[in-house]
Amino acid sequence: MNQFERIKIAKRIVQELKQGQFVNLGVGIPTLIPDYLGEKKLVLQSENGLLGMGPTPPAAEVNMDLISASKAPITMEIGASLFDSSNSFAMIRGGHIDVAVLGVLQVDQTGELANWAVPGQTILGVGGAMDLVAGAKEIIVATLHSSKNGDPKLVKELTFPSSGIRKADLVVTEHAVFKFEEGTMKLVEILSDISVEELKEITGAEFEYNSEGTDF
Amino acid sequence: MNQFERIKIAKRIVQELKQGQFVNLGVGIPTLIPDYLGEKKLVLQSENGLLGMGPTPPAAEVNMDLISASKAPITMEIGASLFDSSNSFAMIRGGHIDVAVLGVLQVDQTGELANWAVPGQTILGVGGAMDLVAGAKEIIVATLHSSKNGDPKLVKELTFPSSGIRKADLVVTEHAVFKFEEGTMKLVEILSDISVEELKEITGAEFEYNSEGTDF
Amino acid sequence: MGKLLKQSEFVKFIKDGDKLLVGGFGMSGTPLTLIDGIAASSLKNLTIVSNNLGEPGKGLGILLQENKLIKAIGSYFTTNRDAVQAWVDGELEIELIPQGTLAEAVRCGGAGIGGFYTKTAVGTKLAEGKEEKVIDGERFILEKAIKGDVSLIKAHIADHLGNLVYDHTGRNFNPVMATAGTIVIAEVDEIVENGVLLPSEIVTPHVYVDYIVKSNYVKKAGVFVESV
Amino acid sequence: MGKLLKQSEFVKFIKDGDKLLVGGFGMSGTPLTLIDGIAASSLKNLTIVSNNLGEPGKGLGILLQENKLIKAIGSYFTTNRDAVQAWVDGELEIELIPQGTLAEAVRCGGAGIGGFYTKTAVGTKLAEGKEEKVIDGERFILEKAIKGDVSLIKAHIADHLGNLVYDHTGRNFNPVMATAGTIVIAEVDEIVENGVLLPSEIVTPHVYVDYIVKSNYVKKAGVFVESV
Repeated sequence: MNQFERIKIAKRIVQELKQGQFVNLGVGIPTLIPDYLGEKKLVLQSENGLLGMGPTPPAAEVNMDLISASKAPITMEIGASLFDSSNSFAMIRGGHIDVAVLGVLQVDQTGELANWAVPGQTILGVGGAMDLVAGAKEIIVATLHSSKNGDPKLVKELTFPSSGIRKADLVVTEHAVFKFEEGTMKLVEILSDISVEELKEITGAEFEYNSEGTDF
Repeated sequence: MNQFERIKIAKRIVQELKQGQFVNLGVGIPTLIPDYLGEKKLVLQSENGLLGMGPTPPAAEVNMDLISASKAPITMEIGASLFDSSNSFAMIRGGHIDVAVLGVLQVDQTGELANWAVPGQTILGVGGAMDLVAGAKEIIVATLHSSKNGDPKLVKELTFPSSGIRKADLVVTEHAVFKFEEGTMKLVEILSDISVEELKEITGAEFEYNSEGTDF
Repeated sequence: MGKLLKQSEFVKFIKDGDKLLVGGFGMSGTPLTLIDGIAASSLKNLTIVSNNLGEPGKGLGILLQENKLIKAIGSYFTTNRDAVQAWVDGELEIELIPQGTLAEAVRCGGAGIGGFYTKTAVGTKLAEGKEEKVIDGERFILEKAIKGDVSLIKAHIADHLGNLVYDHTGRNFNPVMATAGTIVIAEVDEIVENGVLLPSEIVTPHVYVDYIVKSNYVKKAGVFVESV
Repeated sequence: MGKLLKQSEFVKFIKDGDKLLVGGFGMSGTPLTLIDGIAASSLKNLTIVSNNLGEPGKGLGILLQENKLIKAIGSYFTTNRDAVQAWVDGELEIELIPQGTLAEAVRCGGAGIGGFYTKTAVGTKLAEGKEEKVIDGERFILEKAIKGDVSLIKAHIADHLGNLVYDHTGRNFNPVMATAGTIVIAEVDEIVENGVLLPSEIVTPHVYVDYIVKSNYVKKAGVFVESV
């Protein structure tokens, strides 16, 4: 299984997050992040109307009207606040959330991402994906380097429907960290025992790197 | 003084209001209405953020952060609720207030009204006037029949700046009640010992009336 | 004056072909008792505006199973495979809107606003056919306000006037749905005397609420259980 | 991490020429301590977005007397004869907006919405130069969102995180102003421990609040009195 890689990605993203930041975590790998924060405290926003989301409660304390955007039972941290969906998305779209950590189907070499629809399949769900892409101050993409059938998820051009014109800032896979600057993808760090040449082979997107291969 | 006429107008408007209606009262004559409701209970909205406005408190209980849109100290009725200005005007503009009772500078014979600005003078205040005109389900105009210098306030055409394209439904003066229907002003009732001919003389607007002069 | 109705009574305020605005996120804050009432009625050809269509045979999914629906407007229908199938079979029209745009469009519907320019979905498939405008150098698309014939919402506590408060994230879409329906029916867990709810804690003022129906459901061990 | 500032400290977050969003309706919910702080500073050429400009020498009227302002955007300036005179003398630019449009424009500014179509003011002088659009047969005008450099708001109680609740109608424009400034400074009557304010009663979540300043004013016999 790839749970080891998924945790590795989550842990690496934790390094990017700063104490006290307001963060929205998408479904998939991003939901692993709270387990690896250590001493770091974030303020988690749940787009169904909560700022200050806490961990899963014991079974006896589950309230089906206190759930995450993934529809899982949650708790509230001290200082949490509740609001309706229009105010929640006003908060997201208005640029008040510091970081959105999102899973993707694809991200292209300019940072444009696709995370809601697969071409040729029924497209019946978008949820809050596009609002988060349009609104969060910083977008960090959490994704495995390749799809289940081995296709690169970091691509030259999106073949999946775009989630919006707003670009991601950073992408973290099990193999590497890349940042996007002015439409260019740059290798920041290699996370596995892979060479830059090998990384180029499994990455559809073109990326810049310095002589050591890292640390832009 | 014209306080007698003003009270007469307020009392007549009370007859138009129904038990339990959500009502916003403008400045001037409309603010007299609560004193003449008798057994009738209204739910008063104050556009600075309160539904369920109650009467003036005793001096010892005044809270300068519990005031009406006229900036006078008020109280809250049982069942009152508080909200911010954007939600207050969402309530007004969205058609949730049954009746707005408004003072005017002029109203024309189609029911279009002017209640915010005098031409040639500095125009530096509009407040919530235009929002109420645009949004209330029913608009009742409360006005003395003539201005201080004797000009008719019910006119053929507005010479003062309009408050919006939305027409009033009813106008009550010390002399008469008129309704507006499909752009026409119709005499509903005479309130003083004035003849229809005399009423026509002091009214700039043209109005229809039946053989008895009243009761359309 | 009383706003309290029995479950058997509220359906008469809905007509065939009506557009219903329904609160809820997943099963949370969903008016299950009102949905059951519609399922048991002869109503048909309804359009639903709601974030989801429940799950197969649960929540709004019941209305789909009972063939009450012709169209659904919302942000996420993928969790109900019945909805996906009905759409594939051409039996259900679907209009997909980003979740924040949906919430804002309904808020505008209740607030006398005709439409708004949002940056969400600019440059995507969901912006196709929508007017685009550049404001202060930024690209936006025009979204029209959404209104409905009847709003069906779920609150936690009502007073007899119809003032409402919600249970945690059960609030979600309910307060905005409450503003944009011509008739608004609220299912509630509990009804208290007037004056018990504080003016500062009321989320939905009673001006928005036409009728109240007591919920038949209670929460138990992480699910909603019918209590009668 | 602490958001609490002294009155002498907050002014450094404001620059000459800034656009300030200021809460309050008349004197109610007006950040009097913050206004005093600006009056005592060397700041100039400020633009104020606020419903009113206080009264002569009171509230925002102080900033006018101290020649701090070049422009005011709001709905009702007539209660401050100084503002009227400054406008007549060409010393103060004024932009008049209906009260509901002002509140909604600021809300949009904080909500990532570029503009909205409202029916308020259609066909009036205040619609001149504004785009008109017919939506579903009804006439609307386009109003652009309003944002500011710094928001100055007044709340009743804050916790140390910056969550806010308001005192009755002192709420007014404050919650929307809190969403639309790049930096948001809240003057408050009282500061309580985190967790004292209930999640369901918090009106302004702390994500919106950058700094907190304790108010120098108390309410006494129907007026606001400086307490120090």
